[in-house]
Amino acid sequence: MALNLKIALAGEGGQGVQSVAEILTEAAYHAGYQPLYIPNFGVEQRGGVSVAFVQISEAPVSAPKFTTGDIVVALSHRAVERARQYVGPETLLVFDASLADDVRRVYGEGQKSLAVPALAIAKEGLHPRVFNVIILGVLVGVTGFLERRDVEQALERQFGHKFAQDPSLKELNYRALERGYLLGSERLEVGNRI
Amino acid sequence: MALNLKIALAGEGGQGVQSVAEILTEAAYHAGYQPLYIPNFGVEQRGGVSVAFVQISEAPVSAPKFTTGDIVVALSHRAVERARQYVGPETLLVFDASLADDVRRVYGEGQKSLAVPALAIAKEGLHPRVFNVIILGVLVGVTGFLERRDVEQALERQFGHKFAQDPSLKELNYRALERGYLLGSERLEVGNRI
Amino acid sequence: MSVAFKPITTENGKGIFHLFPALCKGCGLCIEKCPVDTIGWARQLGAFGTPVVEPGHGKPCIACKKCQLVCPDAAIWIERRNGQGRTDALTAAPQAPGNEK
Amino acid sequence: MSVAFKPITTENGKGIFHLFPALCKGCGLCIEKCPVDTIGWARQLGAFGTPVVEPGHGKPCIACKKCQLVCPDAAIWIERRNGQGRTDALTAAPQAPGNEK
Amino acid sequence: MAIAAQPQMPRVWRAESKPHKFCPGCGHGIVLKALGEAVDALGIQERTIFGCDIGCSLLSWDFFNLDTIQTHHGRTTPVLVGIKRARPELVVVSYMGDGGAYAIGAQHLVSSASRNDLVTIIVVNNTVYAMTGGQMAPTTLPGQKTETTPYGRDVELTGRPMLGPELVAAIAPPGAYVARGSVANVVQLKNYIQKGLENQIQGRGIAFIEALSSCPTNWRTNAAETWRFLEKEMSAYFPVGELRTPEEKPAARLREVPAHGPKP
Amino acid sequence: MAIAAQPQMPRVWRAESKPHKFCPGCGHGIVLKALGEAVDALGIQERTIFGCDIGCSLLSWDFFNLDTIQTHHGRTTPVLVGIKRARPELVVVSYMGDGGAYAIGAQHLVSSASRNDLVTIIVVNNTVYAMTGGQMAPTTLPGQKTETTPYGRDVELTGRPMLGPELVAAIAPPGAYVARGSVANVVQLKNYIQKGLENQIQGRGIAFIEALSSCPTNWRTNAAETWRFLEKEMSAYFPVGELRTPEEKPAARLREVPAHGPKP
Amino acid sequence: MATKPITGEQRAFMTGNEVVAWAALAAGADIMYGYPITPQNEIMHYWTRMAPKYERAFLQTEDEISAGFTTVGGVLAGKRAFTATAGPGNVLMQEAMAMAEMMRLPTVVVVTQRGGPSTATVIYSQQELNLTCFGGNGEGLRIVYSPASHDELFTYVIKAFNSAWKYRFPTFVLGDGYQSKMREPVTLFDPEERGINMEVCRPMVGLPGLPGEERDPAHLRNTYNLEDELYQVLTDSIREYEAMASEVAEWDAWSADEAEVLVIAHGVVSRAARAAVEALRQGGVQAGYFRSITLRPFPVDALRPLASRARHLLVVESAYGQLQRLVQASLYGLETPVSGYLRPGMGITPEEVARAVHSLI
Amino acid sequence: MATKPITGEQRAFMTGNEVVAWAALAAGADIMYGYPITPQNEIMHYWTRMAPKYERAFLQTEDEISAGFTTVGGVLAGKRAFTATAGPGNVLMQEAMAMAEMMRLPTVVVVTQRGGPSTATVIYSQQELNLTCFGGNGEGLRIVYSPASHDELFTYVIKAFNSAWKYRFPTFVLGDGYQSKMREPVTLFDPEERGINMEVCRPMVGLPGLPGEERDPAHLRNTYNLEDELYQVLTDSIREYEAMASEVAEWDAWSADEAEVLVIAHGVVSRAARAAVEALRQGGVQAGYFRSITLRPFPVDALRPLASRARHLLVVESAYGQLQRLVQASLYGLETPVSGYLRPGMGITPEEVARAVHSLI
Ligand SMILES: Cc1ncc(C[n+]2csc(CCOP(=O)(O)OP(=O)(O)O)c2C)c(N)n1
Ligand SMILES: Cc1ncc(C[n+]2csc(CCOP(=O)(O)OP(=O)(O)O)c2C)c(N)n1
Ligand code: SF4
Ligand code: SF4
Ligand code: SF4
Ligand code: SF4
Repeated sequence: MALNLKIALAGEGGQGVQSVAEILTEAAYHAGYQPLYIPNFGVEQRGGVSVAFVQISEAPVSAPKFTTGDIVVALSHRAVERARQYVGPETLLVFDASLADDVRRVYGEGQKSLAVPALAIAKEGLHPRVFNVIILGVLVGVTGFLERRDVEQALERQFGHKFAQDPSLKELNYRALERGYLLGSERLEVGNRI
Repeated sequence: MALNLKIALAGEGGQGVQSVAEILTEAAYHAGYQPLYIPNFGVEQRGGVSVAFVQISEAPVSAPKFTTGDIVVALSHRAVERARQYVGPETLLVFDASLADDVRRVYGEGQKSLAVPALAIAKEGLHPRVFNVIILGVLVGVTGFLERRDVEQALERQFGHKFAQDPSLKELNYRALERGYLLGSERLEVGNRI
Repeated sequence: MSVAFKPITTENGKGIFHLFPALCKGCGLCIEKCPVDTIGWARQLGAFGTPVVEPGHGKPCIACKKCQLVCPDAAIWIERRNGQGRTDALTAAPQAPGNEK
Repeated sequence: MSVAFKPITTENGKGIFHLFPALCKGCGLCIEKCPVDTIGWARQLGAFGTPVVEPGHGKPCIACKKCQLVCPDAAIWIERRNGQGRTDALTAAPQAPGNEK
Repeated sequence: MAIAAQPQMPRVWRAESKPHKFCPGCGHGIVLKALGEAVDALGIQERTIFGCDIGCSLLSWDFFNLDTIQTHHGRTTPVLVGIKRARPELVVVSYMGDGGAYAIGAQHLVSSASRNDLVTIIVVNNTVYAMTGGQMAPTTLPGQKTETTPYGRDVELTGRPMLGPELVAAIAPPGAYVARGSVANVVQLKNYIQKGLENQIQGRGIAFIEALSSCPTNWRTNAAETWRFLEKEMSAYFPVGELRTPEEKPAARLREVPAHGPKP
Repeated sequence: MAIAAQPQMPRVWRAESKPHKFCPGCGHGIVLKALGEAVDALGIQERTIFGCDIGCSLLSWDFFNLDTIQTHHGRTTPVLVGIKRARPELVVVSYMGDGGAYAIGAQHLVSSASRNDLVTIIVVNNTVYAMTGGQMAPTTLPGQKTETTPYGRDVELTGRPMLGPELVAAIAPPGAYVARGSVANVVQLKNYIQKGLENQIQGRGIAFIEALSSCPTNWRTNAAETWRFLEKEMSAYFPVGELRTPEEKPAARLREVPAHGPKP
Repeated sequence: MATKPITGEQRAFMTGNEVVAWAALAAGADIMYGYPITPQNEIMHYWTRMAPKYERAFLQTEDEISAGFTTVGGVLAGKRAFTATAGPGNVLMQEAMAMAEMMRLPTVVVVTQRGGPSTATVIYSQQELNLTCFGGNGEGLRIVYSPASHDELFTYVIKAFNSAWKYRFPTFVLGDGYQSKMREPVTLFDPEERGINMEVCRPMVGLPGLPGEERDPAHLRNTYNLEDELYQVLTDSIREYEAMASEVAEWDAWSADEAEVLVIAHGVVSRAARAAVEALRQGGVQAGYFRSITLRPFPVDALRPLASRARHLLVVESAYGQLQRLVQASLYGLETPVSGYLRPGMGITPEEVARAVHSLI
Repeated sequence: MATKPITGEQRAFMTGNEVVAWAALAAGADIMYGYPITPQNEIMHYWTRMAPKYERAFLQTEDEISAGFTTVGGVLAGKRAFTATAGPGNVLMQEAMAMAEMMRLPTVVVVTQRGGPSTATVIYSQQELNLTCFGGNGEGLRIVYSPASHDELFTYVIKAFNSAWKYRFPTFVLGDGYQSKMREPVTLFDPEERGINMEVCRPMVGLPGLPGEERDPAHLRNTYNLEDELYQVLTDSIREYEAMASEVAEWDAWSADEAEVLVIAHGVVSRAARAAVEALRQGGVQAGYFRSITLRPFPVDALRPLASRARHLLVVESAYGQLQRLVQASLYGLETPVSGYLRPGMGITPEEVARAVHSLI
């Protein structure tokens, strides 16, 4: 079956889930796919949970939002709850390892899931700012339909001007991506490698 | 057949056709009929021809305007033209005698009509202000369904406060009504005397 | 001007009083503004079937043109009888060159 | 008040600095307004998952309450350590009797 | 055929549509005479667009030999601003009553003033909603009886007459021209309007002219009472004169602030 | 259980809805603190109706222990005027942003001012349309970059910042209270708001208070830049202070004209 | 409240605008908010003359937007408040009516239709049907009465207040310029004496008790953050709307069963339709007449069986198919052919209707 | 005009709002007038960034009323002018659009529907169908395109300018918040290179020549004194509207003949409908798909035969029956039963549509 991937990402305003979605779909677009990405938006976004809906397919995507994701990413306490509605029996739930208790409470034990110690890695090994790039890497790894190069180019398009100013930033991002990718590719199962 | 009278009155702004319609329908209402009166109105009335649509019936009247009048009254050059659309083969056209040429030009010779020298009478015998009351009298006379008393009472209701201030005014109006009535009742033919 | 209006022309005092009955609506604004009270009601009927105005009721016209100025309908044109041309500006404002086109 | 907020209470200089992390959004407005620069970032995360503030960074607190005044979220309450009660008006405005209801 | 004496209408008046549609004694005719003279004086007939509001001003839709748009109640200024922004070479005149200007269209007036739109706005202040039959307008005088203040305008309940030019003068940037004239002084009124047109032509800013005007129909006045009400009652409340001219020094608060601010 | 120290919120604040929904560093929170204190001080909680506009002010719909109506963009003042006319014993507060007040709702502001409606209007001036993501507002400073002035506000094309209190002061009848405060001076702002509420309670007339306020989100400023923009840039353009107090002598042009006029 | 404006039954000969003012007085309306527009002006004229005598209030607003939103304020405050407008004013009024629809506010608006679109004419039309029934960015959760005579104008203005306050949907009386300006006989009455109980008007704000302590504060929302929240609110409103629909729907029919041509009309045009049908019947033509008194909710249950048994349907209206669209949408599934006699902005006489019927048979 | 904004075909991955801005640039739009509202804001943001580079103009107005009337001014001046709005802004925009309808002005408005009524949500809906097609006090003499993808958004924004200037009816592109905010691949192109000729925009005022001497002045009316005058004007407009209807109407259908269930949708929802129908077909269900690209004029001639041969019709929309009403009114006379899957303000997925279809068979 052709690739037809549905990913919902949920997090707090500052956690950068929309950037992850944007870079991921950008990369997929340049790799020849038909991605569709839509953020949630509302009058009270400032304080609310931010959700990104991503679909990547070989044919044009139909509806912009979906009921159940193939992958759902939850990056905060509130996001774990908010994302509940997009999680079905087949969904792979990706979450920050620090949220394990929340996940257990909300989803019980049976949920197919992947705990990623992204916060910890970001804080310790890297930098809190690239927390979301680790998640991006995880998604690239888990889905396996993109080359890392596609994603690096997308990162470049997005942050090129910043990288130019501060080359260490580039290196930091690439490392974060790599870390996430390795974590994710261990669980390659959702997408179909092309 | 029950009374079902359609009268259109057309004149210049200052000629008082709306007052005629108002007093006539007021009188008819108090005499137990079901009158309906509607003025034309528009954004450019100031300079335009003023038209009053009057219907008097024993049962409630249906549509507020009508296509063809039983009686059409035209009191100025422009009114003679403007009233054309309401005049059918059966219509009695009432007009001020001074407009005879206009009427002939617009309606030809065949139109059933009644020329009333109201302007002349008003100017000479009475007063220009009661020109329209003469016309009112003519209509009462021609239609024959109202007692003069009904109309006098309606006049009283309309102008009572003015009559009180200046009793000669009352007398003037009554005389005008009488003069018109006499002119009209000679041509009693349209309404049905009750 | 492709439309022509017929004046009633009356010489009075210092003025030639042109009144265009097809324009005069009989509002009487001019009567009130005439400093010499020369304007009054005429027998002739105007645009709305009401009497128009005419000079010759009070003192003779001094050709001040106040009536012409205030008439909302441009129904009055006052010419001076002193022989000056007919092209006085309506509102006595200086003519600008642009007007000549 | 049926809702209770847990404070982080720090005694510093002349003030007892109560900070309510559930209210603090980490905007930093208070930091800029502190005349003695005592306020700085803490490790604790607040309402929006960003660091809250704490005293003790610059000179000791003089209990001027400027930080309390400007905090848009009522996340700071400064008590004076001189033993005066806990009921100081927020904005140092005189209390009106109507408030006692 | 000898040409007889002809009415001395401004050239830009359209003789074919005269007598115009306004009532006997209506001040609109005088304001439009002043406007016509001003257009003649500036020689801008070919590039002037006239927009009339809904209100008695709508009756001027075929008044001039000018391209004319009869717009919508209160919306004449936006329509003309839309034209001006699209074709700055045109001269646009927005003509309306006080209801259109100060009530339903007040947001447009305020915004055009603060934007300093290049438009010449002429407001005919006759203290009533005339076209609709004489209701209270924003400009109705205290105590004045109208169809919706049948016992006289009660200032406690309905406030005071709106001061349009004062409002515009308070907020318009430097370069604005703001004046109040009256049909009782046609020469002055024409000068104000002409200055207002020049202000636009020279790109200096908004021009706003209020004209105190008569409405004998809704005032129910004869000629003498009409003049008295206009010259005594109205002028007492609404002072005639120029409120802002483009030459003046801009007020302190309107000065240019250096072009910075938060980064985008 | 010992009661720990609790936040010193105004009594009328609703603790259950805190932290409120405004962004970190948003001036709305400070203005609403000043308002809360003023309501507390006057003891009018039971009879105060709070109406918030659409704009970031809408986020205050559950802010207070006050009967509150989240209205429609620009229409808060009419809604509250409607309430006040129906039930004069209530105290009504109309709370909105500068876009709601000076752009889409300007006709209501102008009209309530000239009618001297008994309403207390608080306008949060943050120089942008904040809720919609930072477009130019009527109050955007010259040169300021916004989403619709990406190259900086060009005064030639878009005019100067709207001066709201100056506008209201120019036309409001005697009895009006008009002031401009700032979140940089909360005590003063609270006093202005309190006076504004008193003005309504005492039936003297309209009360209009503009509050200079911060929007770090759309300004994209950190705390230091936020204060600088507010206290330096904005205050330079928008002078803080009282513009009209009810005690002052009415201006000559606003004097009572004897209650006559044309007959009805 | 001061003395009653009407006691007993009072026959009168007056204009429709005067009837509306009297009806609002009789209904105990507390306050009118309004902005001048022809042909509704005289409603305000009469109201401002009479209101002070009966301790009612009036506010002239700066535009119809404000008239709508001040009316919203009046009903929020718990007062029987109303406004009146027409044409372009009705267009502007939709902004506030959308809010009333969203927040379930019992506003009452009298519309006196005039020619459209835009300024068009000040005279008459039935072109505001769609606007009044479905205006705004909502789903038409409104009650719309279309009276046909002065007697009905009086009755339905009173009823409008009651339906509004009972069901909490914005309610309209859809008149027209003819009805506004024409004089005809009417019987005015005091609703109580006729056994009509006026619904109690409960305030939505300014309730007794200290909010947050003695009671919950009223926190009335007009906007939601999530699609799902809005959907829930709308679903509840729609359910309540549909539940009350059959209770509220009203119609009138005459010799409508098995009609060769069933003439369908509303408002003042229905008078011509009825007169035409009567005349046709006298002339032996099997014509029938159906009239929708409520346009929202549309009396589909009453019309459907009649329409299904008719040979032809003829929709007659002074608009270009606005009623016809409603009829066709409501009767979808029937095969009875429909024609329209559509005269946007023009009055319609019985003779015209009769001719149109004849052309179908 | 300065350099062309687009040469050749350009593939891109962007939001719908950005697509609209590019489309307007590509179409040679001269000026945009606008007032901020979510979800259309970014159209203005992109336009204000790009316009100066291509010598186009922008005016931010004080409200949507002004945005509508300045757009009217722009087209009167002979410029390809447009605006964009949504929800409550669309409600206010109707005042100017009624004038455009009355005076036959080629305004172009991009609508990005959000939840209604009133402020409701800033997100998404299809609840502005009736408002956009029939808003104001007129007769819906408008052209309304409902695109479903970014490619179509681009195409129909360009087409909207051409239809407006060719037929002189106010023209709308009815998008929605989803289309505005979502990113998907799109191909941008220069219309000329595709053989699309942009209609010439002729000014209605400010023409060359001294008015009254060298030519007649343009005296454009928005109001008439007599019913008959208005009727004449409307009759002419209606005739011209109906004459162009079949030329302008557009639709899309897939496996729609003799469908067991014919799914009818418009806009972004039609994507879910089509996907569902494809899946159903694969699953052996005889489903069909019809989509109205123009909502005004409605492609009734295309739909009617398909609908008559279907066993069931299922209208799917993010509104409470606005499309369904249009469908039923247009198809009156058919007996094919109609159901609605109506979700006001909610997105609709293919799975939901498939379930709804299954529930019918
Ligand atoms: C939206 C709208 N509301 C109301 C009206 C009705 N209306 C027509 S003219 C007018 C008042 C005009 O008054 P003003 O602007 O002062 O002009 P005047 O007639 O006094 O010259 C009104 C309210 C309308 N045409 N459109
Ligand atoms: C009729 C209408 N037009 C536009 C909008 C979109 N809108 C919502 S908030 C807003 C601007 C708010 O700016 P402002 O009033 O200054 O308040 P702020 O958000 O800055 O506090 C706009 C334009 C709307 N909701 N309704
Ligand atoms: S001012 Fe003009 S219109 Fe009026 S009476 Fe005098 S001449 Fe006639
Ligand atoms: S001002 Fe308040 S919210 Fe902001 S950082 Fe300080 S304590 Fe926190
Ligand atoms: S009603 Fe008044 S303003 Fe209107 S045309 Fe007549 S006099 Fe002039
Ligand atoms: S966007 Fe600006 S005004 Fe709105 S809540 Fe955030 S900081 Fe406050």
